Amino acid sequence: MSILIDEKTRVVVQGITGRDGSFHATQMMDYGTNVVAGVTPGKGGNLFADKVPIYDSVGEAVKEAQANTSVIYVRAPFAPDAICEAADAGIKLVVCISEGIPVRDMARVLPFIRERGCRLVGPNCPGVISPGAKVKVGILPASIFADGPVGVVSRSGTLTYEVVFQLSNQGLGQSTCLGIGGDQLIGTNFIDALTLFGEDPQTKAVVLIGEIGGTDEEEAASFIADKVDKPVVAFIAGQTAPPGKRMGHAGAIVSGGTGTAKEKIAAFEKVGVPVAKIPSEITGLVKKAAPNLSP
Amino acid sequence: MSILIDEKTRVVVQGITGRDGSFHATQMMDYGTNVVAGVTPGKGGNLFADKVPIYDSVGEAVKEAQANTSVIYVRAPFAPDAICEAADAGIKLVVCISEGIPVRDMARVLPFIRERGCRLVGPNCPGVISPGAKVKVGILPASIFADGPVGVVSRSGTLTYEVVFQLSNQGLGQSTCLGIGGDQLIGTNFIDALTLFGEDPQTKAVVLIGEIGGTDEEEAASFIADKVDKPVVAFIAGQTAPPGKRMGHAGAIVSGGTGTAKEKIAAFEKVGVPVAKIPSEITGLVKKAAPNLSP
Amino acid sequence: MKIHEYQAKELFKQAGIPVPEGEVVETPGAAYDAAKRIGKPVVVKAQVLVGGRGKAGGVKLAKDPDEAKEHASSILGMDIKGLKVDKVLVTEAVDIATEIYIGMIMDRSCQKPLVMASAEGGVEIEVVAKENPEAIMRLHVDPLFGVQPFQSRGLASKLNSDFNLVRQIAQIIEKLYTVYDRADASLAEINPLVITKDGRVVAIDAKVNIDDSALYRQKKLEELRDVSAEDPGEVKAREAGLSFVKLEGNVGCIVNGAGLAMATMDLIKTYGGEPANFLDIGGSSNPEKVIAALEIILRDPNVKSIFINIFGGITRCDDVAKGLVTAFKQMNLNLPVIVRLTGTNEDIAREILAELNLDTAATMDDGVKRAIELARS
Amino acid sequence: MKIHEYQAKELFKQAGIPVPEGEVVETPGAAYDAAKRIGKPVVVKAQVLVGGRGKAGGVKLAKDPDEAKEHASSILGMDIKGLKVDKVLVTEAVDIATEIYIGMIMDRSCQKPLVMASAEGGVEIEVVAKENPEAIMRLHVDPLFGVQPFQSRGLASKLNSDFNLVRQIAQIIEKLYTVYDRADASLAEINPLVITKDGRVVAIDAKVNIDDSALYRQKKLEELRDVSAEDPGEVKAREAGLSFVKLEGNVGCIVNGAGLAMATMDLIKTYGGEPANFLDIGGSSNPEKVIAALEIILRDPNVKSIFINIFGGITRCDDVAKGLVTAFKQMNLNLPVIVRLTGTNEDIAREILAELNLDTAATMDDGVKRAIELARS
Repeated sequence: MSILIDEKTRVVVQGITGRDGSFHATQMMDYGTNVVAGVTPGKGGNLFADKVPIYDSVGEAVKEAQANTSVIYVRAPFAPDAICEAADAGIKLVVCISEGIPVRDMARVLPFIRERGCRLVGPNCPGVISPGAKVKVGILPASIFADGPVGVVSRSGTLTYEVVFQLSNQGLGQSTCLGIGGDQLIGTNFIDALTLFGEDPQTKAVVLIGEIGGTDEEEAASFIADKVDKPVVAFIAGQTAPPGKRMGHAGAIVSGGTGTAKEKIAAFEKVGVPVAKIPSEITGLVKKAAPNLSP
Repeated sequence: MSILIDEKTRVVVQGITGRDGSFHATQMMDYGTNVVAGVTPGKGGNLFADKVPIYDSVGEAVKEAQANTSVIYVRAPFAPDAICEAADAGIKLVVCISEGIPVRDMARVLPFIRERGCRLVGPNCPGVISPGAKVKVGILPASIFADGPVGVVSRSGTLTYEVVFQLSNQGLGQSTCLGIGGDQLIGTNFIDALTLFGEDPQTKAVVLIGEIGGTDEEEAASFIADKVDKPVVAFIAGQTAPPGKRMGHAGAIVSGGTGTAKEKIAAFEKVGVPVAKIPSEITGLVKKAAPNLSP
Repeated sequence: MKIHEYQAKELFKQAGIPVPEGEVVETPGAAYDAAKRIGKPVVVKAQVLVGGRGKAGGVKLAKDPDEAKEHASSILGMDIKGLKVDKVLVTEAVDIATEIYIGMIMDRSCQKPLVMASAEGGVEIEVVAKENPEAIMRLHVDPLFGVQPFQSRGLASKLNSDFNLVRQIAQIIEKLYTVYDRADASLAEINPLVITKDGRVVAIDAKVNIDDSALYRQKKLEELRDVSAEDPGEVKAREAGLSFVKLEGNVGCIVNGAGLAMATMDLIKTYGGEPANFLDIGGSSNPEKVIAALEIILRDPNVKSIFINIFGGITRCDDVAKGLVTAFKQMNLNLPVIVRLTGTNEDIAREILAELNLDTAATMDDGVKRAIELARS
Repeated sequence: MKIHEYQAKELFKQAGIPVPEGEVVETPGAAYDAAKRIGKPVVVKAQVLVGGRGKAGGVKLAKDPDEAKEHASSILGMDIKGLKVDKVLVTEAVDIATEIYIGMIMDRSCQKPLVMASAEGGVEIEVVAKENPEAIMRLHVDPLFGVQPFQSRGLASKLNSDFNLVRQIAQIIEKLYTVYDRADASLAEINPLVITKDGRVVAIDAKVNIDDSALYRQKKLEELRDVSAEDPGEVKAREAGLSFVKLEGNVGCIVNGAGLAMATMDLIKTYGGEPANFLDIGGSSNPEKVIAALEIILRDPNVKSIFINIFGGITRCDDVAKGLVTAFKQMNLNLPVIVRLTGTNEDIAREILAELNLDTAATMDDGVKRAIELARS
């Protein structure tokens, strides 16, 4: 089992004819993902890679190809509309890779899609991968993942790969790995991911990789204390980040004195969630917190 | 019994220090309405008529005076905000008398208040009166009403009084009389009123006074056919109105070939609702449709 | 409030909707000059605030300035449905490949703005709606979020299959919505929106009506009001704060309340008469309003009798009667007037009115019958 | 992106928020002239894109033009938290009765704009938030519907009891929200908003930060960017499409990915070193970016060693290695560099890098330790 995506996932790639969209559509298909359609307005009627039909709209992709999941690779100015289009067409899971969407747009998009019962992962995220089902929706490098019992949720990209690489090398495969994105406003947060991992029978332990900015980690810590039975191990990046400076991710900023790594680490430790001081400690902490997982 | 308002109704008058607000606040209180508060921003701390406290905001009126119903007499440019304020303060029934609110404003106000579980009657309406409970919220002339079994719902003001005057004179009192307003976008329509009258034990028959413009009457006719067991008698004003001309009420206009009196009358007749040709026929049709009501 | 085509096109231009080059002129000579400046075949179009000008001969193609002058001289001064043409728009003629319809109104049932579009432009949308309803595409718009690009693209792609044109049409839909929304419009319509033979998309007609209730905050648009193109009675009524619509009959009526006024008109018709107008004087007993109302009605030479129908509610009948007495004393009426006052204090009112020697009636029905009788005699 | 106080006040003025008269000048002589034109006591305020200028002596009251000149000459050229002052705002001094705080940000948890207000203005809102949180009033705004008059009135009435002032404050809140919304601001703040002794409400300070992601559509605001007031390394990084933040340490680092870059900095600190920077080169293996990154780091004389930490995922390690080789061949580096490449094809990558004779490390931990060691030697 896995969360969010599995064998029933039928992916439509929004922006499939673009550089990133076409590259990653191929990567996803090579891994095993069922990419059933692509969308590029004005390019409808063509085939991608000689087999995947391209449509002008997500509506057609849903109707003609029964797409149920969308992944978005269009440039930031067009991404909010792409998200809304997918939600309006009845897509229930949208994964938005696009980076650099203005906050003002996301504040408008999120209520629009929620009204339509649509879940967004991202934006500015690497996507979702479920190694057991051989399905990935996004840009994560499939080769480093292995099937297994650890759920991984993270605000980061390469830092996640670093951690997953160590987990896989130490025999700790992943149920699903989910990048929730580095922006200020995101569709799926830590609590959402923890809820899903909590309900997933394959997942026996969760690795949570947070970073400075916002209070999502603090809220996750309270939620873990109240609602999560499975062991969780955390890591927070940005302990040395100066206040008021954006550290790459739009959401990675300590402002108004909130969002520091110190507060986040304290919040987890207060509820008994072990926090790795450095990334290479994570694997050991997982094995300690969930000893029965050791291979 | 009655619909919408009864002995538990605690009214806050928005715009109580204005000419219309102060006059009608007195009229409502004279009739027996429990006017518990007034609101005029900047005039808070004073008393109206030496007894009703005036507040700066509806929030205070709800908190301090337990108001649960609001009636609005402020001028059109300020009325949309007044409606939103009442809904946001937790008022569940707002009666808006104000005339001349732009359609664009109402299209924005209606979703705002519905999200907050608030019902609006009007705008541009005479309000609501329940003679049995001796409560009126609005500007209807109390003296012509009598307690009784007939529910009256109308898009008009004086035409309603004309009909009620005849009903009362013929011994047919009213459970509740409700003016839903003459604008294009209104908070409570005929179907809402028919639903409430349907559930009200006192109401044994309903008089529905429609007019040209829109399709509210046509939708009411279908609703009556499907869901209303009580006898309904209808009248439609504006049979001689030329197309494309606004007949006083912002909503009374035949445009694009829809909203004619002819279509509305046909819709009612098709489902067996008797339609009075002239106002003076209404009382007779009610007695015929509900013979057990005759005094 | 209605505005002229050339004014609506100005709004379009400001919003970035392509319109053909054009000038509005008031003389045949100016039409000649305009056509010359444009330097291409032109269309000379009557500017009147009423539909059907094409059928009435108010729109004509001119291949050169001389012909433009000729057409302008025949169209200027023309009477179209009772309105005199005193302006024509001289505008570049475009090579039409396809005509599309796009219009926006408020959908009263859904309580949301509605965009309607049809691949059959240039014909009356009401006719399409009746004869071929599935030819009209509909898009409901969230009034706060506005038309989203994916929505306009989706609608446009049902109107055309060439993506280059779809993109242009989609942008025009978004811009027209901006016009509709910012102008507090009750209608914003392009009929037809034309695809030219050289692949451009151009609005060759434009119609924008403004919500009267919003004029208080649309001062710039209210300045576009062309009083000379409206019915003078309606202009006067608006100035007096009355609601008036001129009709073709001979029984004038003055009523308090719009619903009662409509019912009164209907009753006149039911009893075999013809109402001369709709007139709602509102809830006030102010003699000024009665005087204004009488003056407006008296402008119409068809009117043979006047029926005053007042239901006294909050405004008591005796107050209304006093107002009528004051008003009538100031007027010099040669027409028969029948007054019917019902409601609070109607007995006192009748006594007050006795001094005027007016015909009074106890009910609407009696009053209407009597007014018809007097109009015939 | 940050803009200067005088620029933010210009936005305020356009939106109708009252600001005191003022001029921005770059010389003491111009400050004299400005003070003379204003003709009242003035405040001379350093224009720097950093907080705390008051404490640093960058804000001074001048009773006449001579004093304004004097203050300007002491403030211009001043160093405030590493930034040189090259502009001062000379602005009318107002008689302050009360100071209020109003600020707007995006509430990340609620995902809605948040208006914060406090009757204690003129102090740092973070301090108020920590020491007296209930002194801050909060209003969440529907991003589509905006701040409604009843909401701004409600908030304003908690800040003052005089209704005349409440009305003014409420309007300023609405207008500030308009600025915030239209400018794609990440922060719009008036601190303090002043009630003057003669009953006016005036914004005597102004702070507006713009969402960097929105600059593509905020061209006019981007033109306000004062490159001279920013860290030169950060300016260069932005131009090269890199994400860079200067720090105070001596171990430079170049990393792919923001999270990994932060974790690398943290690791340097954990092992007893001090990171010199945050630098994310993104997902590309483009040698141009590596060169730009190295050049930016080399500007900082504190840097004693450089750690390049790349996790190769979709971008394979061998491609990254080739990029590094190309880059290093073009550069003349005098500093020790440690490279760590992990992930897809890392073995091939190590072979490729061998030709450069670079220090390589197998893990982040090893690489960091070695970089610290080299920085010390």
